[in-house]
Amino acid sequence: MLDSEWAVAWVKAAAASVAEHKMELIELDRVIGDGDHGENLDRGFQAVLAKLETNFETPGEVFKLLAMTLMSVVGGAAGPLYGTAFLRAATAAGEASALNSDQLATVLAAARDGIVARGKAEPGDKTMVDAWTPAVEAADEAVENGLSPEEVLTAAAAAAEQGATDTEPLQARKGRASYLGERSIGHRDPGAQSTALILRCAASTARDAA
Amino acid sequence: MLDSEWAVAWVKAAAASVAEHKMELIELDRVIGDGDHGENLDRGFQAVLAKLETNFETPGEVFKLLAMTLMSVVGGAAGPLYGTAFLRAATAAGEASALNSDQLATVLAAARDGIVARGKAEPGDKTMVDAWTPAVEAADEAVENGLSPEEVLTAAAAAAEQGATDTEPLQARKGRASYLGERSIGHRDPGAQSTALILRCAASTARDAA
Amino acid sequence: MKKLINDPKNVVQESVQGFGLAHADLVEVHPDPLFVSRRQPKSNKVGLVSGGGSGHEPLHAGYVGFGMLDAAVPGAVFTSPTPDAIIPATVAADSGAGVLHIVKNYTGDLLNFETAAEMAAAEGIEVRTVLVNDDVAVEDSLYTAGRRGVGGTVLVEKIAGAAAERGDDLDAVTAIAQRVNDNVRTMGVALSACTVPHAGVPSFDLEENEIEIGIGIHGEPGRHRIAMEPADGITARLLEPVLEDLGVGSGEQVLLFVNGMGGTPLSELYIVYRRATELLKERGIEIGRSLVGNYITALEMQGCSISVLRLDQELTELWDAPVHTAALRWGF
Amino acid sequence: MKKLINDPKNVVQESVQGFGLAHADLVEVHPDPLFVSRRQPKSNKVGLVSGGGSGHEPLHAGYVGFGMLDAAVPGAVFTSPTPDAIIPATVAADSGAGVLHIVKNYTGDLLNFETAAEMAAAEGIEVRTVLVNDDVAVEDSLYTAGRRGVGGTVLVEKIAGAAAERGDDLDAVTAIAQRVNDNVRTMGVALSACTVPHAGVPSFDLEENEIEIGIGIHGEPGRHRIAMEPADGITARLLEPVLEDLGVGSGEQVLLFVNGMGGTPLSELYIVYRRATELLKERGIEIGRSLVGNYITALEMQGCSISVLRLDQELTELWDAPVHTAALRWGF
Ligand SMILES: Nc1ncnc2c1ncn2[C@@H]1O[C@H](COP(=O)(O)OP(=O)(O)O)[C@@H](O)[C@H]1O
Ligand SMILES: Nc1ncnc2c1ncn2[C@@H]1O[C@H](COP(=O)(O)OP(=O)(O)O)[C@@H](O)[C@H]1O
Ligand SMILES: [Mg+2]
Ligand SMILES: [Mg+2]
Ligand SMILES: [Mg+2]
Ligand SMILES: [Mg+2]
Repeated sequence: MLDSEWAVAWVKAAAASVAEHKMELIELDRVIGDGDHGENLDRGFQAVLAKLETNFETPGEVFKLLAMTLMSVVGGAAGPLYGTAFLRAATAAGEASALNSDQLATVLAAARDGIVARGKAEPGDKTMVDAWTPAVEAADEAVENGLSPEEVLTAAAAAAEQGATDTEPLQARKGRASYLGERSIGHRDPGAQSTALILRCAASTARDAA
Repeated sequence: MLDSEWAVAWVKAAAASVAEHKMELIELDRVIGDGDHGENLDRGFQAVLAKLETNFETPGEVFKLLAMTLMSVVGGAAGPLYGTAFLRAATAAGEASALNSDQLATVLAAARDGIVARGKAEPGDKTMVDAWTPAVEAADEAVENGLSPEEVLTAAAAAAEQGATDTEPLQARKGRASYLGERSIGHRDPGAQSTALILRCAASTARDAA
Repeated sequence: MKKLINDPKNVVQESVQGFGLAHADLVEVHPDPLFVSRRQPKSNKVGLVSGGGSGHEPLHAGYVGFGMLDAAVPGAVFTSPTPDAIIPATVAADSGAGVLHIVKNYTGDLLNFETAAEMAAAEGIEVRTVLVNDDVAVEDSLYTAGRRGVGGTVLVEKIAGAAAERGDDLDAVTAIAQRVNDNVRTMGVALSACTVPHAGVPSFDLEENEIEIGIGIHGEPGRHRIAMEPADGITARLLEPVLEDLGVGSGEQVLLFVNGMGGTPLSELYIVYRRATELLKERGIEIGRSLVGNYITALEMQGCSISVLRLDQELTELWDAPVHTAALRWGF
Repeated sequence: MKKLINDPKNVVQESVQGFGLAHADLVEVHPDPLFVSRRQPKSNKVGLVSGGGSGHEPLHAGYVGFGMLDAAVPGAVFTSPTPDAIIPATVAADSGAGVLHIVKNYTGDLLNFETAAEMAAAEGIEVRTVLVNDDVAVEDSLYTAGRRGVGGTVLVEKIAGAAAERGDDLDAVTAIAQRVNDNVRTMGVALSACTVPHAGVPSFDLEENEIEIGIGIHGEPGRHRIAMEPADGITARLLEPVLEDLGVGSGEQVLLFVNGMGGTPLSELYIVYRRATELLKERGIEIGRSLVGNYITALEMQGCSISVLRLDQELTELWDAPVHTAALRWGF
């Protein structure tokens, strides 16, 4: 059940995964950016971990804590973008004590829309939007096919991973990598990669909670 | 004959030799000093070459030009030391139109004394004095044995070369190398080495002029 | 890459603390969230706040003081600061006449300052923003995040600071800052990369004989890579696109700013400056003012940038106006 | 090692020319023999002349101006200048009250300034010499050339300059300069070596994990080599021998000077400064004044030095006195 317990488990898993892949994210960002993405995100998730003691009633509350903490600790482009995403997700989740498949798809779409509203990137600009957009589309399709919440998340995570891989041939048109022009081609976008990591943890903890 | 023509030939040969061994002198100075000895001396001798057009009556006049030019172009420790050496040599050579063996030994001793007066180094301090001192001693001995000027210079040059080699095991107590303390042991002193080069050219041009 | 640091995590905190101790007459350091404010704030003066990732020292904290900034917000190294630090800095800088945010045009800085401005406005502080985007190495088009803010930032902060100090209102200070930005262009070169403390490896790889033209100040790679060449040639490569883009011509007066990236000796900056004066002379452009030194850096990167600001009488007067900060000081 | 230079032979000429162009209000550059003199010399003021090898910028030309030097004589890189340049600089600095030569204690500087002083005296100029030898890394004994002149030089030039500016006579200025030298000690560290332009290879070799303690400012190797350690530890290693040797104790006031070697970011110097203030506090020593930045460098060497000057009221006042040079400026 995608309740507040799941949300807490997910955040913990995501924090562990970001920590584990920190150097990989740094390296991706070093090549086409400024090499801080892994460090910043790790600092953000560690700060969230330190605040997870509270009792949460709803997943929305967890998303909100995540949003506010990332916003105030991460910095850079990714901080406000993930901050806005999870704030919108929190709003979309509302008072629901657990998310069903439909609600889940709405939450994912709200998160993606928040990133787009904030960063004004379009699909194909080689940003985290290129992981979020296929994730949202896959989630919608899974819902139409009547799949369970954990199946919806699993589909979304797989699509995000594919989306991250698919940023490699793209030329960046937003964010720091855009300064590189054609030289950004051939490298994976770090924000798309971290998105894939985070959604993968959402899916695996959802399956555990099912 | 050690006349002004020889002196000019010697300065030219010394300039060529310093240019040829510039990097070697730089490297010696880099290890126990600041790496400029070759560059500075080369700059000095090139400046002397540019002034060699004049007609000289005596070797003393050539020594004086050499002294004044090195003094004002070389800089560092070596500039004033070589400058003083050749100024004293010029004074010792006086008005003689050519140097005999006796005069030659006096000139060499005057040069060495000038360096000692200026730099206050003693034999064994790992400086150019350790090349000049054996050179002067060998010259004196050669004179006692009644050798010709070119033989005197050949003996002096050989002794200077040996003296330069013999600086290797010494610990520096004067000049920049002294800051290294025991770490100066095992490296040849650049000023002693350049002294050997210069005296070697004095000898070879003397033999040519004989 | 060896660094005079302790734990990479504490680099910014410790450095800013040291800065505060060394310049306690000028600034106050607020540790958490971290920002630096002017020791003696004036009342009813437009407040100037800038900030951004650390690693560009003396920018920005070095410019807090009389005639320049009222507060600076240092983020982690090369990482823009977060709204929770920008907001109290904005509050500290406000003395009733509103606050100008001077923001270098990077997505991260933009987004974080934007959020902070919204929230400060909600607290009743009037906030304006000027985006500095002077880097001609980046094409300003739909296909990029727009030009970066680099060397021109120092000039915007100095001149807008002088306007605020003489009593201009928020609209006027904003307009002056915008005018400086509109009239300044910059281009940089890197001879070596820099190493972010927590990354531990250089931000890009340059061969022994390569240099990177059109570099930013975050160790991002630049516009293109060329074989190393003499300083005179490099100077022309930087200056010419700057002059083209600025459209400055014969008879005009400019401020020439040769900036070191942190790891280049001052003596080399003067070699570049010398050649730049020749090139400007050839074009009949007059150097009214100049600045040479390490004013906006990228850690220990070797290289420099050249900025040219078109001067008019007012900008010149504001440039000359007294300033008393850790890194820029005259008239005191 | 890439450098922003043209022909290595012209590095000093071009750099000093650029310096002269950028600071034409302060200095005049005399190209051959090369020296830099103060634009508006006073009359009947003791003249201050310093000089030495280039590569330590802003030292010495950056300190020519009101309240500091009257002339500076830059030699080739790391090579002391020759008498034929020191003599006209001495003549230019003389306004009838005599000239003080401020000489860093290196055999080359000593010998060349000595010769020049003799010859200037022969031209009727009264010349005194103060030897700066503040480097505690070198044992001052019969077995060395004596302690080197390093960071303390900047402080001697500033304070003696202020004494000359207030009208002290040659004896008094000499005594003040000597007093500063007697009360200042310095120790440095290198994290990397530097490369002399014409040599093209680093002046010594350091492993990726080694640092050199007790370094001079010419790329000479230092006192000993240790494994890299955190900034706090390095700070203690530099500061403690300085304090021991100076014999400064609880209740005394000092000037704390953290100097960058040229290639170290300013932010790192402040990390060192921060730790140094803690260590001084532990010993009850009060920091009366401070200076942090790149003031006497060794090209692009990474590292720093810490100098401590024991202050008294007069030295503090002279430190605070107005100065207007390219690299040090206040009160203007
Ligand atoms: N305008 C944007 N819209 C969406 N995502 C963006 C935008 N700009 C940057 N990003 C994302 O942010 C990531 C970089 O984050 P990070 O390294 O933390 O920030 P910074 O570039 O400020 O150092 C990029 O990989 C990209 O996915
Ligand atoms: N006091 C001294 N007496 C004699 N020779 C000296 C003395 N000090 C230095 N030297 C000589 O000068 C040489 C270094 O010359 P150079 O590199 O030109 O000067 P610097 O040390 O100023 O860079 C040393 O190798 C040594 O032979
Ligand atoms: Mg980044
Ligand atoms: Mg040398
Ligand atoms: Mg960043
Ligand atoms: Mg030298």
